[in-house]
Amino acid sequence: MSADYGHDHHDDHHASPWGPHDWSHGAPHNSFAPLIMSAGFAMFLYGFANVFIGGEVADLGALSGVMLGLIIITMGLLVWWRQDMSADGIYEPKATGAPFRNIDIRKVSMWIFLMSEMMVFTSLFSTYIRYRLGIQNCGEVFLSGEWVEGTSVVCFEPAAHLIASSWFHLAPGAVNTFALIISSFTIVLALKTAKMSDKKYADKYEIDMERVRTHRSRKVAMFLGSTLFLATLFLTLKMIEWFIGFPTPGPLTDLNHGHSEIASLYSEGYTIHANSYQHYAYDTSYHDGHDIPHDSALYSMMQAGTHPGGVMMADIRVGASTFFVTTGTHGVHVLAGMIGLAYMTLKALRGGYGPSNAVSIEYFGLYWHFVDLVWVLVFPFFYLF
Amino acid sequence: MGIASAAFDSLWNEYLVWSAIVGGFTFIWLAHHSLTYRSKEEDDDWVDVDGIEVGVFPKHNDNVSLELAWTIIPFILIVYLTWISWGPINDVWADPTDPDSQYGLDCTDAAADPNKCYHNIDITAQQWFWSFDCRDLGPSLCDASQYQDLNGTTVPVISLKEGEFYLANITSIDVTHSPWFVSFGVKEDAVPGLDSQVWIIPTCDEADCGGEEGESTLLLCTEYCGDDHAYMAAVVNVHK
Amino acid sequence: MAHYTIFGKDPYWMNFWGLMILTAIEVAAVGVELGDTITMSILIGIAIPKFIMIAAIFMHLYGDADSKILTMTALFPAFFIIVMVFFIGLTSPGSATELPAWCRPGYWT
Amino acid sequence: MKQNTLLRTLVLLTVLGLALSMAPQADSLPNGIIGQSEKGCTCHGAIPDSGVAPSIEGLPATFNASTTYTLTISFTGGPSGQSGDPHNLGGFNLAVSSGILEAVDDTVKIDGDQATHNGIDDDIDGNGIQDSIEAGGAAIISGNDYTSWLVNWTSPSSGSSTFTLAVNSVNGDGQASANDAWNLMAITVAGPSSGAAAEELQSADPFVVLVTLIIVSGILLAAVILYTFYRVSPDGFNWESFAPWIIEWLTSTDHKKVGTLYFLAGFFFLGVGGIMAMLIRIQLAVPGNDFLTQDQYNMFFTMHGTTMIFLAAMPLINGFANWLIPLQIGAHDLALPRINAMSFWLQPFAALLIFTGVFSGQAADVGWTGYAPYIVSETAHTGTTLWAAGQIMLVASSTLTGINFLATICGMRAPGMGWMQMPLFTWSIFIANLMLFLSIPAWGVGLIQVYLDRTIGTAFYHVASGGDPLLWSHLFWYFGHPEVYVVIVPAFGVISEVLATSARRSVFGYRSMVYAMAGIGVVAFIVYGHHMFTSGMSPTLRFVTMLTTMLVAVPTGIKIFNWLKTMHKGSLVYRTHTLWALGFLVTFTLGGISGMFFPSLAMDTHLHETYFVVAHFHYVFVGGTVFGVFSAVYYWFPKMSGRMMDEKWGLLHFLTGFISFNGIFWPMHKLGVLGMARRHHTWFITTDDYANIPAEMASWNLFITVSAFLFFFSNFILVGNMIKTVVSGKKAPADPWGGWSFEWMCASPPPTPSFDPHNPPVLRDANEHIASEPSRLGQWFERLMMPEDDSEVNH
Repeated sequence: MSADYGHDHHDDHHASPWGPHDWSHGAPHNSFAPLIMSAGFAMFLYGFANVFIGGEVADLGALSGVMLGLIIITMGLLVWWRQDMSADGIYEPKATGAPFRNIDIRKVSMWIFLMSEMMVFTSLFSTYIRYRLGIQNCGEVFLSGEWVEGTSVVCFEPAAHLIASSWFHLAPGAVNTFALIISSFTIVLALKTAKMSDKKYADKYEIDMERVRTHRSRKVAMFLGSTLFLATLFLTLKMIEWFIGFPTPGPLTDLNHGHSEIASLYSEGYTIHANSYQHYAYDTSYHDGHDIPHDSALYSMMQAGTHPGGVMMADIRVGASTFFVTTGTHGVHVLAGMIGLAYMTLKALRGGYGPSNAVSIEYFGLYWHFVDLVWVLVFPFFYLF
Repeated sequence: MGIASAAFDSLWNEYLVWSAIVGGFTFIWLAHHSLTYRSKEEDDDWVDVDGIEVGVFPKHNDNVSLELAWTIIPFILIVYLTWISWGPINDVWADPTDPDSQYGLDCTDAAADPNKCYHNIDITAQQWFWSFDCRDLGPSLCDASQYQDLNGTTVPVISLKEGEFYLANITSIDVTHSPWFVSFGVKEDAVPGLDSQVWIIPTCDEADCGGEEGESTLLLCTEYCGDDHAYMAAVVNVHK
Repeated sequence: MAHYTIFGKDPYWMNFWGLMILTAIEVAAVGVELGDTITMSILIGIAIPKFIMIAAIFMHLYGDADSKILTMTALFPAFFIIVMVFFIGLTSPGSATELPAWCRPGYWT
Repeated sequence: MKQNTLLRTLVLLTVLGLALSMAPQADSLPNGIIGQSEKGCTCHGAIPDSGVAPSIEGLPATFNASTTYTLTISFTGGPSGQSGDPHNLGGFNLAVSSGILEAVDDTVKIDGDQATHNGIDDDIDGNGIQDSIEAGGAAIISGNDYTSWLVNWTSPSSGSSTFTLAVNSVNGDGQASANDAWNLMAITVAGPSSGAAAEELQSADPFVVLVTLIIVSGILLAAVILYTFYRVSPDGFNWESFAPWIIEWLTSTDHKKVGTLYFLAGFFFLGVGGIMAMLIRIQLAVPGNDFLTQDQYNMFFTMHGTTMIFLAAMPLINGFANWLIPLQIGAHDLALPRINAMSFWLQPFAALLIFTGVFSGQAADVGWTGYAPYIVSETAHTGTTLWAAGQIMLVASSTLTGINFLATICGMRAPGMGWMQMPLFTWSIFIANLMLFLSIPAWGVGLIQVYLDRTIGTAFYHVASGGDPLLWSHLFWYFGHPEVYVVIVPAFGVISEVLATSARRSVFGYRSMVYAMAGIGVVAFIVYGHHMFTSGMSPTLRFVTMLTTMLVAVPTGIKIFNWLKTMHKGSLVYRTHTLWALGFLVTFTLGGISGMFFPSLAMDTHLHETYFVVAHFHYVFVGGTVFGVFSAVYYWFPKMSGRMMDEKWGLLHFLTGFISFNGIFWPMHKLGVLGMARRHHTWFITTDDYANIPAEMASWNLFITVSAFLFFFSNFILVGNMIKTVVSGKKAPADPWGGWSFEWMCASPPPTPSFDPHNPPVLRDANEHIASEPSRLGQWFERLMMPEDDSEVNH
């Protein structure tokens, strides 16, 4: 075997580390993207650690570091995408050996990546299970009567207790569930549209062969754009649910127990700093005490006069942290998906997707469906129960 | 020579013997092969047993019975070692409510056998100080009122009586610490928010045991807890 | 890509409607007072088919030539997930003296 | 076009430079190199509040020699106290650079060159009990209750003196709260001019030593890079040819170039970690030493562990993996070359974050394990936060590396190379990456929890709110135990290759070697509880992991015996790499045997967190991983550089290194058993009052320190050898040692791409029958794994 194959196709073209790239010669040999993006991540984490210290805003000026970090990451991403924009599916290496023979290496890599994502969410769920089972539930503490008004008790308050208590609180989460499922569907439709052979496509939409390319571009971009829109909706609703709240005017006010807005979790006091959280259900005078089950210890204590009743205050920081960080990690995954979708929509608009490289949509879709799958678990465990 | 607790010493000696056997076996083998099977580069009289060639996966060189042998024999050895390590578990982690354990029941319990019962004491850790509480034990059983200078640091002194059993209830008020009774070979982390327990069976050498103070031994912190971690010590006096 | 149909229809559409219906049931189950146990069993009972439907049809773990091996890949971390949930999720700190009886040598003799 | 690229490169470098110039901001954090006592108390917010104005009255403009001045320290501003309750109003800390401080009344205490208020947590009579506890609830004098204090200062005979004053202004509720504030001032007062006064000889600040040495190493590294450039293009030593050359290195996605970058980073940090180890050993050389302060010592052992494992061992292993995996399996590159470059570049930037604390004088001081809740206790300590941030980036890097190598090894093997025909080094990297890849997310999540706890204030490890410190230990060790196998298993692969090649045999029991490694990979995940036998973990889990941990000995034993049997009837060719491999067998066996002491519970309660543990894990990390890496360097360096290394220097390196290594760590076993605890700033030998810590400890520790220095300097022989080889080594043939795997097939150094992707090499197998006759189990497995019809996969 000769070692003299150094002058094959790889060295024929001038490799630009900034892109664009000619993929018919294989993958890019040089790229500034890794260097730039790594610097950006470091900058971001550094700035963030200076802005917030120990739960307080220490130095707002360091926000410039956070922004600079984000800008540098974006620069790196742009370089990466500039090189990728021209990927047309001609270069798509396939696995050669068992067990993945003839499967695209990109697809194998994506599934391997999803394995680690599974472990990420397993870790978060393990944290949740450990705390949920290991710390006494606030409802139980309330009914046990082992608290006095004015002193905070440590207990685990699932967000679901607040969220699932009212249809209005549940609304953003429920809409989000549907949004993610629909977005999973639209991305499959994008794949299906891009994958169809030109002939089949022309037959299906009854157009001329030469119009297939532009027609298809618009259609794929539309489906990808819808996915992007739904993802944006998801995060918007998440912000509404966490921080902003939503007005419930007119007849909705009556349905909402007389409140003119859906309070956000933040304004309800369900935050990571909540060390004296109060909830209307933890008030013995709520509904004149009729809500306290008669078989509870609290009820007998109050009947016997050994418990004065009142409002229970709870330190729920651990429960709130698990809720916000787990759903937040999921939200960050949605955000990452949105960034990818923005690029793909742009590429689709420029006619970048056809049958030869539709698999790119499929492989991104694997990630997107995985994010949906995680939500299928997060939703019942954090929002409903 | 006794190093720490009786359980530790017996295990330690047994393990040392097995370590010597396994290590000796391996090293003799290693020495023999690396000397015997040297290549004599000048005379090329070595048979090219496996015919190694670039680009060819070489001929298998295996022997299933040998490989099974050094799977099964070490396995038997570790089963044995597990067995002997399991035995003392009731010494180090005995259940305080089990009247049949060697420690019996709490001495304040009416049902306890006075010849075989244990005393509760409390150990509270904080950065970077130990606090002992003898509860209502008399000074002959437990005394924690003294302090003494240990290499420039004032540390608490706890006096315990040889031959008695103590159950130390450990907790911490800030970060994780761990009291290590160096001479008794026990430690258990003092974790904030958790009440854990450790058995202490004070022992002392005959020679040092007399006198008022008895034998002085050390208690060190063995879970890293910040700046003065190394100076977070205590003196444990054992008397008859 | 799917090469099969569900009840003669496009599998993606059928899957989509199935998921929408299941989610609607899920939300409704919480709205109606059924008691914790029943609600929980309904939630788990619905999460599992939803999970399978997304994985099998949207993620092409059913019906493609490479579905089998990729399903194996997806299930590969199962062991490690179970270990983590059991070791981290389902244990809680305790004092060593609380060692259960079956871990003690005396129990077996 | 080219100028354009240049211009853009300059712009990029400027932007990067700007980004990095943010780094010195670390100095603007509350305390620079001096230490945190200036804050007086750590609980009053992270940054100085300009609303608080500290003042010192009674200072002259220039002081007279040896005169006593009475200074009044006070402050204005800050939160108003609780009405009618003059309690806990404030505090101060005054540090002087020269002169003597004395207290005027009970409200002030003096500690060396610092004066501070007497807090309720204090102990005036020095009996070791806090006064507040002694008083049993009765009111005691507390300097906390005042807003001004008096101290006497006796000036020195000459020079000038700097007064650094920190004051706390608090609202008096006795709790740390948001409106508590503090501020800092410094004033320098000159003394009588005395021209001929001798400069006081200052002892070197170890931190300055460390930082200087790091910077010097960096400059040396840069010089080496420049020299290399000069060597490759002696005619064009100018910017026009340097820029494309350096850009090629900065942007390359070629597995060999990225591998070389990994080596550069790995060896650099091996040196930095080594320097820290030396400083630690100086501190521990004699009893009661104070060469390092407690704080510095804690930072040093933290950074030493972190650097050695994550910034030295892992990059070195990744360097070999990058270089050799494609070469060994006959692939032209890795599966995802750009992702590969990404996983490399995350590392230096992560290192920058981790080391930010070193340069600001406030590095992480939490131990490489970073146990909760200590790791979240001092949130103002930015070094620890950035340590967590850097580790998060390393987690990302390892995840990307994992995807890459798993995909490459699964999918890019040359024709004819089934799973059971892969070289053992490839197998070891496969198993190691699988373990790392599946375990590191747990730690990543733990780190994110810690990072968020320290920044935005989530409460995962906030004990008062019910947080569980053991959750961190679990998440950490779920990753941490597989991690220690991640760094040792590649060394197994190296030794398998080196011993077999050197003995001119094929490795004994290839299949049992593979099964043993796979067994280690699985068992790694269920044994981690043995790190937590005394930590308050669930007792049932302690028992279960005791049983599983014992199991680890079996596959490890199989491997050692197989290596020994490989030499049987062989023809052992003694080269430096052979020597290191044999040395590995010795030290790793010893480390393995001492490891067997830990799962035995009654022994672990004594041995946990002692120098016995330190000895054990250095025997497997250094005696295992590092010796494996050395062996691999001597074995594959000719392949990578195209030049043969000097065997005489190699022999010298081995002899000095092996002997001094054992000199360092063998005595540590004894120290641990006798009662020397790990992570202790110092140790004391005592008279026979304390029978446990005998006087011979001092001799042993000094011996260890001397050995450590010998070991440290012996490794310069390796560095020298490498430089000498690159400069003037003999040209290496394609297969200098007579190995069989593909890397020996291509030239030394290999061309790019390493193999022609359209015409890959084909592996032949001397055991034809195995490939053609899979067993029943193999057939079943094959049916399960293979698509029924290959062509269908293409849709």
